[in-house]
Amino acid sequence: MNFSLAKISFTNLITPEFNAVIFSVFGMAMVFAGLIVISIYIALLPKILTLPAKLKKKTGKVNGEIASTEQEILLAIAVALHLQKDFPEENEKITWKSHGDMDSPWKISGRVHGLSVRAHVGRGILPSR
Amino acid sequence: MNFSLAKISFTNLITPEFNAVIFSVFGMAMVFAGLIVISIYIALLPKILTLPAKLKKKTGKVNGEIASTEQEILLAIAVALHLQKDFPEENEKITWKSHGDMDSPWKISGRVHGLSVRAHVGRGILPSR
Amino acid sequence: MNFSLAKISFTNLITPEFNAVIFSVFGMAMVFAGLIVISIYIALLPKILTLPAKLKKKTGKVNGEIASTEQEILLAIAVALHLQKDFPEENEKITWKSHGDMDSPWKISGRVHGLSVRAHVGRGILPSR
Amino acid sequence: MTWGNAIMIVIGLVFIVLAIVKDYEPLLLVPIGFGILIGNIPPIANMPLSVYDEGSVLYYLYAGVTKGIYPPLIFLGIGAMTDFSTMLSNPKLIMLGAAAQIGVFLTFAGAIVLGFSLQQAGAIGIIGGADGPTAIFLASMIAPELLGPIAIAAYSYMALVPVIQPPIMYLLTTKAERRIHMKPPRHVSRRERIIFPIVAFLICALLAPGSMTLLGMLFFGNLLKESTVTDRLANSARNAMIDIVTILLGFTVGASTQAQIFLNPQSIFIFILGALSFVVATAGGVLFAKFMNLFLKEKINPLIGAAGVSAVPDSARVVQAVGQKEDPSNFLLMHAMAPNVSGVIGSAIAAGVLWSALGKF
Amino acid sequence: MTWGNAIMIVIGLVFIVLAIVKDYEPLLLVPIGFGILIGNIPPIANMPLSVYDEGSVLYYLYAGVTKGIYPPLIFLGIGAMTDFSTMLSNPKLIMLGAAAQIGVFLTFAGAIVLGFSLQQAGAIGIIGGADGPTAIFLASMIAPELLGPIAIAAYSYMALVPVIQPPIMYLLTTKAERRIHMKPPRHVSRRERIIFPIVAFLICALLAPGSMTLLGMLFFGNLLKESTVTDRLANSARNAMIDIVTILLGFTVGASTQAQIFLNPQSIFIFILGALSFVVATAGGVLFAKFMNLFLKEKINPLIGAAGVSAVPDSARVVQAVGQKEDPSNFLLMHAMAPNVSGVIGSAIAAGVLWSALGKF
Amino acid sequence: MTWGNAIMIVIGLVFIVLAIVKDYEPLLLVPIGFGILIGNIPPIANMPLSVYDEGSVLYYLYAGVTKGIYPPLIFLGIGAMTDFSTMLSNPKLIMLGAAAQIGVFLTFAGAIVLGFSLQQAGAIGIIGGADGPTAIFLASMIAPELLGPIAIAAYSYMALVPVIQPPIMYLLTTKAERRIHMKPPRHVSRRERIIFPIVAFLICALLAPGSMTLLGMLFFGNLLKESTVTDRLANSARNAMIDIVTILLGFTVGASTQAQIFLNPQSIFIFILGALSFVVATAGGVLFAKFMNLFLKEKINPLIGAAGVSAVPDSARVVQAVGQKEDPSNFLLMHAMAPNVSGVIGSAIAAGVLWSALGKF
Ligand code: NA
Ligand code: NA
Ligand code: NA
Repeated sequence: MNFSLAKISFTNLITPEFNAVIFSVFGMAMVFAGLIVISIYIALLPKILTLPAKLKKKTGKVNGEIASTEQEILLAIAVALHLQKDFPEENEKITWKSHGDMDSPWKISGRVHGLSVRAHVGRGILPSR
Repeated sequence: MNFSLAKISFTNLITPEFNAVIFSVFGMAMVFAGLIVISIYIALLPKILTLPAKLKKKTGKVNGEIASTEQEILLAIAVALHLQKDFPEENEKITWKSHGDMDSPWKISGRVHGLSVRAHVGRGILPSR
Repeated sequence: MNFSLAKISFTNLITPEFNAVIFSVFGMAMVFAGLIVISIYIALLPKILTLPAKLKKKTGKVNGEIASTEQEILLAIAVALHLQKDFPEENEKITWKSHGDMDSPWKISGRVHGLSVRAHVGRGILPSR
Repeated sequence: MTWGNAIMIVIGLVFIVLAIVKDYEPLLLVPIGFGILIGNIPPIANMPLSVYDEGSVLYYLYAGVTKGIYPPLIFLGIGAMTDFSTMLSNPKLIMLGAAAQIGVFLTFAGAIVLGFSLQQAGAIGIIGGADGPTAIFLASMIAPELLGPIAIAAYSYMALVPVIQPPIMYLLTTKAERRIHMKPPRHVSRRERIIFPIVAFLICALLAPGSMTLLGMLFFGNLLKESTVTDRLANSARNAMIDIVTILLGFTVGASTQAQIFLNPQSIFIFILGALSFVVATAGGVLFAKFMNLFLKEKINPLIGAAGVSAVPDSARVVQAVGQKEDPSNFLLMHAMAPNVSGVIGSAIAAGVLWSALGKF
Repeated sequence: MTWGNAIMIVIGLVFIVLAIVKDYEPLLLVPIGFGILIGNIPPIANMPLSVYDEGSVLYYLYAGVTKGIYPPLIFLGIGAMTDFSTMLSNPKLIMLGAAAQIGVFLTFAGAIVLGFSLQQAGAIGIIGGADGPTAIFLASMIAPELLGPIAIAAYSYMALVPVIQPPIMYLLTTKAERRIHMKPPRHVSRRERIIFPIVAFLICALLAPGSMTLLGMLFFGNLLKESTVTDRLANSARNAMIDIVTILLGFTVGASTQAQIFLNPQSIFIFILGALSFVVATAGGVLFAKFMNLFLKEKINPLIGAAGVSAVPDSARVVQAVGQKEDPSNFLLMHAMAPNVSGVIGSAIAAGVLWSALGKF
Repeated sequence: MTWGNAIMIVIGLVFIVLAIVKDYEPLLLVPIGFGILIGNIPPIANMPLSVYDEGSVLYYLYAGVTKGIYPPLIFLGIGAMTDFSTMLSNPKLIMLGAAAQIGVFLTFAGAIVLGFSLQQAGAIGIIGGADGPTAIFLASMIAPELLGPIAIAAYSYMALVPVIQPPIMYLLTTKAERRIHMKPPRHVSRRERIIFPIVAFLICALLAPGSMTLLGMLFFGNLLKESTVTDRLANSARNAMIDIVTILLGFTVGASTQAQIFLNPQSIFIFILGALSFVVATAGGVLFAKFMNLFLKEKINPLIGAAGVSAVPDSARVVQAVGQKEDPSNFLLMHAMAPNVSGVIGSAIAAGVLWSALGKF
C-alpha cells in the first residue's frame, strides 16, 4: 500500500533473501516439467493401453459376454412388461435413482442383470467401449 | 485414539454407568416401535380416508363443480387469444411464476379462475384427484 | 420483549428524539420520489433511444454488414462440415462454452466470424435487434 | 409437549393443507408449514436440534435468514424471472405501487402507538409491503427478535391475498369503475428492457442506499435475463438457485416458530397489525387510482391499484378475477402486473428508508 | 511421500476403477476415490491445503461434513426422489427394515467389547445402517475423530453390497423360499402418499427426537415431491442440490483420509466391524422375514429381508438378481423397495436413539 | 458521491456495454460490471452494505472470494465442461501452453522492479496466466490487499483478448506461417480420456503441490464428465453450480472495486503490468511454436501458440479468426484448443509454484 516511485529499481530483483531471476527461471522450469511429463505420458498412453490387449490375446481368454446382450434385452422386456402391468402409473419411479429423470426401467434391468453377471465375467481394467 | 488390545473385554459391555446390552435392546425396541406405529398407521389410513367420503354421502352435498370445467376451458381460450393478440412475443412471460419454464397461459388462466371459485366451493381436505 | 398494554399511547408517535409522523410522511415521499423518477425516465427513454438513430441518419454512415450474413452462413457450413468430417463423435464439444448444452458449432462459427468483424464495423451502443 | 407446541403443529398442518388444497402460495406455505412441525417437536434438553441451538444443522441453515443472505438471493432469482415490460409500457401505473406503501408507514405508526420500539415498529410495518423476502431482510437487520412472527405474518397474508383483498376492492369501487377497460400496452423494445434495470437501480440506490442490497440483486437478476448474452446465468438463478434458497428459507423460518418463543401477546399484535397493513395498502392503491383518474383522460380501472401491494403475482390475479366477475370480457392481468412489480420496488425503497433511519449500527 | 500415502492413493484408484468398471455406486465412489488421491498428496509444511488445515479451501468445504450439514441436505434430495408407494401398499414389509437394524446394535456392542468409547462404538455401529449420510451425520455429532474411517467403511460396504449379501442370503434360505412369488402391491392413492410423510415424520420425531434432523429432511423432501404443487422445488432438490452436495461430501470425505490419520489399528477394526455389521444386518432381515412367515398366510419371500439393510437401491437390486436366478419369472424388485426404504427410516431412528443417549452435550 | 465513484460507475457501464454489444466474455463482464455499480454507490456511514463491512450480505457472499472458495468450484465446473481430446491427440502442442507462462514470470519480475512486495508481485504476475479464477485464487492467498485490481485486470484483459492478441500475432509471424495447415487430430479413445485426468492430477500435484486445489478440482470435474457413470454429477457441476458461483464471484469482485480503495497509482501499475503480461504471454507462445518448428517435420501453425495463454476459449477463437483471414479454408480452432487448455494447467502450476514460495504461512 505504501507505494512510491522511489522504490522502482532493478536491484529489487536480486536481494540477499530472494533472487527473483533465478526463481523465475526455476518457476518456468517447473511449468515445463509438469507439462512435459504430461505430454510424454499422453504420448505413451495408447501404447500402454494396447499392452493388456496384446497379452490377453496370448492367454486367449474367452468370456461369455457375447450372448449376454440378447439375454439382457429379453430380461428388460420382461421387467418392462411386468411394471406396465402392475404399476401402470408408476412404472418409471422404481427407485430414487430411477427418478433422476434419466433412467428408464430398461436401464435398471440392465443394471440388475449386469449385477448378476459382474461377479463372473472378467473384464479389462477399463471398459473398451 | 489411545487404542490398545489390552482394552478388549466383554466386561466393557456392562459398567456401572452404562449397560450396553440393555441399551441395545431398548434401541431395537425404539426402532421397532417407530416402524410398527408407522405400519399400523399406514394400514389404517385407507379406512380413515374413506370415512369423510361416507359421511359426505349422507349429507348429500352437491357442488357446482360439474359445469365449471367447461367454463374454465372457455376462459382459458379467451385469455390465450387476448395474450396472442396483444403480446405476440411475450405471451408466455406474464408473471415470474409463469416464467418458471413450466406454466403456460392456460394454466394461469385456470388458476385465476380457480381463484374466483375456491371461496365458494367446498372441497374435501385433500384433493381426490 | 417487555411488552405491556400500559405502553399503548398515541404520544409514542412524537417524542423528542423521533417524530414518527413526520418520518412516515418523509418515507412515503421517498418512495414516491424513487418511483416517480423511474416513471419519468421510462417515459423519456424511447425518445432518448431514437435520438442516436436520428443523428446517425444525418451522418449517413454506411457499414459493410449487409453482405456479411451470407458470408457467415457459408462459413458456418464450412466449419460444420469440417467438424463432421474430422470429429464425427465429438462435433458438439469444442470448448467449454459450447458444452453448455446450448451452443452448436453453428453458433460458435458465428461468434468466430463476428470476432473478425467486430473491430471494423461501428454499431450503436446497444443492438437494435 | 406443551399445548403451545400442539397448537403450532396444527397451524403448520393448516399451512400445508391450504397450500395443497387451496393452492395458496404453495412454494412458501409447504416449506414453512413443514418447518413449523419440525420447530415444535418438543426438544431434548441440551441436544442441538433447533434453529436457536448454536451448532445444530438448522442453526447453520437458519444463518441465511439471520444474516439476511437468503432474501437478496431470492430477489436475484425473482429479477431473473420478472418481465418489466408492462411497467415500461405504461409508466403512469408505477405510481400505484408507490401509493400502496402507505400500508407500510401507517402500520409503522400503529406499531409505535402500541408500544413497540421504533426498530420493531419498522420491521412490523414492512409486512404491509407484501413481500416476504423484504420483510425478512429488514427484520433480520433491525429487529431480529421479531423475525419469526414477522416472517410468518408476511407469508400468511400474502397467501391470503385472495381472501383479504376482494372485499376492500368492492367496498371502494363502483360497478362502473370495475368495468373500465384499459387499452393494450404498447410494445417495449429489447433496448428499453436492457437499459431499464441499470438506470432504475442507480435511481433507487442513490435515493435510498438502504434499498441497494435488495434492489441491486433484483435489477442485477433482471439484467442477466434481459441482456440475453447471460441467458445461462439467468436460467440457473431463476431455477436451481431460487428453488434451493426458497426451500431453505421457508423451512428454517417455519422451524423458528417454537411455541415457547412464538406464542405471546406480541405475536398476536403483529398478526393484527399485519392484517391491517394489507387492508390499508390495498385501499391505498385503489384510492390512489381513483385519485389519478381525476386527472387522466384515459381512465385507469381502479381495481389494478390493489395490485400495488405487490404479493407478486397473486394480487394481480385477484384483480383479474374481480374484474372478470364484473365483465367477463375484461382482461386486467397484464395491466395489474405494472403496479404489482412497481410495488416490489416501492417496498424495497421503504425498507431502505426504514433501515437507514432505524438501523442500530 | 510415505508408504501410507502411496497405499491410500492405490485405494483411491481402486475405488475409481470399481465405480467405473463395475458400476458400484459410482456417484459416491468416484468423488471419494478422487478425494483420497488429493488427500494423500504429501503436504507442504505450513501450506493450508488439506481438509484439516484451518483456512484452506478444503477445510471450508469439509465444514459441511464436520458440522453435519451435508447429510440432511442429501436426505432432502433423497426424499424428493423416493417413492414410498410400495411401502404404503404393504405395511407388513416395514418390519423387515426394523429387523435389519440389529446389525447396528450388535456392532455397537462389539465395538464396546473391543474397547472403543461409547460414543465411538455408537458411530461405528451405525455403519450397519447401510446409509452413508446417516453414518456421517452421527459420526460428526458423537465421534468426529472417527469420521473418516466410518464414512469410508460405510460407503465401501454399500458399494460392495452385491458382493457381501448374496452368500448370506443363500446360506439362510432354502431354494423353495427363494422361489416364493409375491402378489403385486395394491394401488396407492395420491392422498395417502401426501399424508404419509407428514404423519410418519411426527411419529418418528416424537418417539426419537434425535432422528428429527435427518427424517425431517427426508419426509419434507418427500412432501415436496408428493404434494405436486411444489414440483419445481422437489425437482431442484433432487437434481442440482443433491448433486452438488454429493460431489462436495464425497470429495471432502475422501480428502479426509490422509494416511497419517487414517492408517492405524483403529481403522482396521472399524473396517472389520463394518463388514460384520453388514453381515449381521442382512441376516437379521432375512431371518425376521422367515420368522414372520410363521404367522402369515401369504408368505413373504425371505430374500427381501436382505433389502432391509437399506443401501438404497442396491440391496433391492441384489434381491431381484438373486430371486431371478432361482426363478427367472420372479420379480422381487418392487417388493424389496418396501423394506429398503423402511430400512432408511429404521437406521435414522437408531441414529437418533444413539445420539440422544451418547451425545456429548 | 466522489468523482472516483462516478468514474468507477462509468467503467462498470462500459463493462456491461462491452459484454452486451461486443459479446466480450459476457458471463463475466455483466456480473462484474453490475457489481462495480453497486460497489460505488456512495455508502451511508456505519450502514453495513459493502463487501468490506463485516456483517453485510455482500461481505458474506464475498467470503467465497477472500477465502478462495469460488475459484476451485469454478474449476470443478470447467473440468466438467472441458474436452481434453485435442490435447490428448497431439501432445506436442502442450508445450505451447507452458511457453506462454513466460508472461507470468516476466511480469512477476517487472512488478518487483516497480517496488511491489514479492507476494504482490506474484499475484500480479499471475494475471499473465489469463485465467480469472487462478488469478483470484492466488491473490486471495498471497496478496489479498490487491484482490480487486488483480481480478478486474485479469478479467478485463481476458475480455480484450480479441483486441490485444492479433497485432502481436501478425507482428511475429510471416504470411506463409499463418497459412500453415495442420492435419486433423487422431481419434482419442474413451479410456484415454478417463485415465488422463487421474494421471495428470498426480503428476501436477506431486511436482507442484500448491497447484493441487485448483487442478484437483479441474481434473476431478473432468473425471466426473469422462467416466460417464457420474453424468448427473458432471451435469449439475457444469450447469447450476458453475453458474451460481460465476454470478456470485463476478458480482462480488465487481462490488469490491470501491473507488476509495481501487483508484490509486498501484492499480494503474497493475493494469499496465497486466496488459504487458498478456502481450509477453502471447509472444512467448507464438515464438515457442516457431522454435519448435525448427525441429519438427510436420510444422505447427505458429498462430496457435497464442492460444497458450489460455483465456479459454476466446484466444482459440482469435487464432481461428486470424488464421482464416489469411486462408479461409484453414480451420485452426480444434488445434488451438490443445495449447489453450494446457495453458490453464500451466498457469495453475505457475500459481502453485508462486504460492508455495511466497505464501505467508
Ligand atoms: Na410491495
Ligand atoms: Na438402514
Ligand atoms: Na494460462
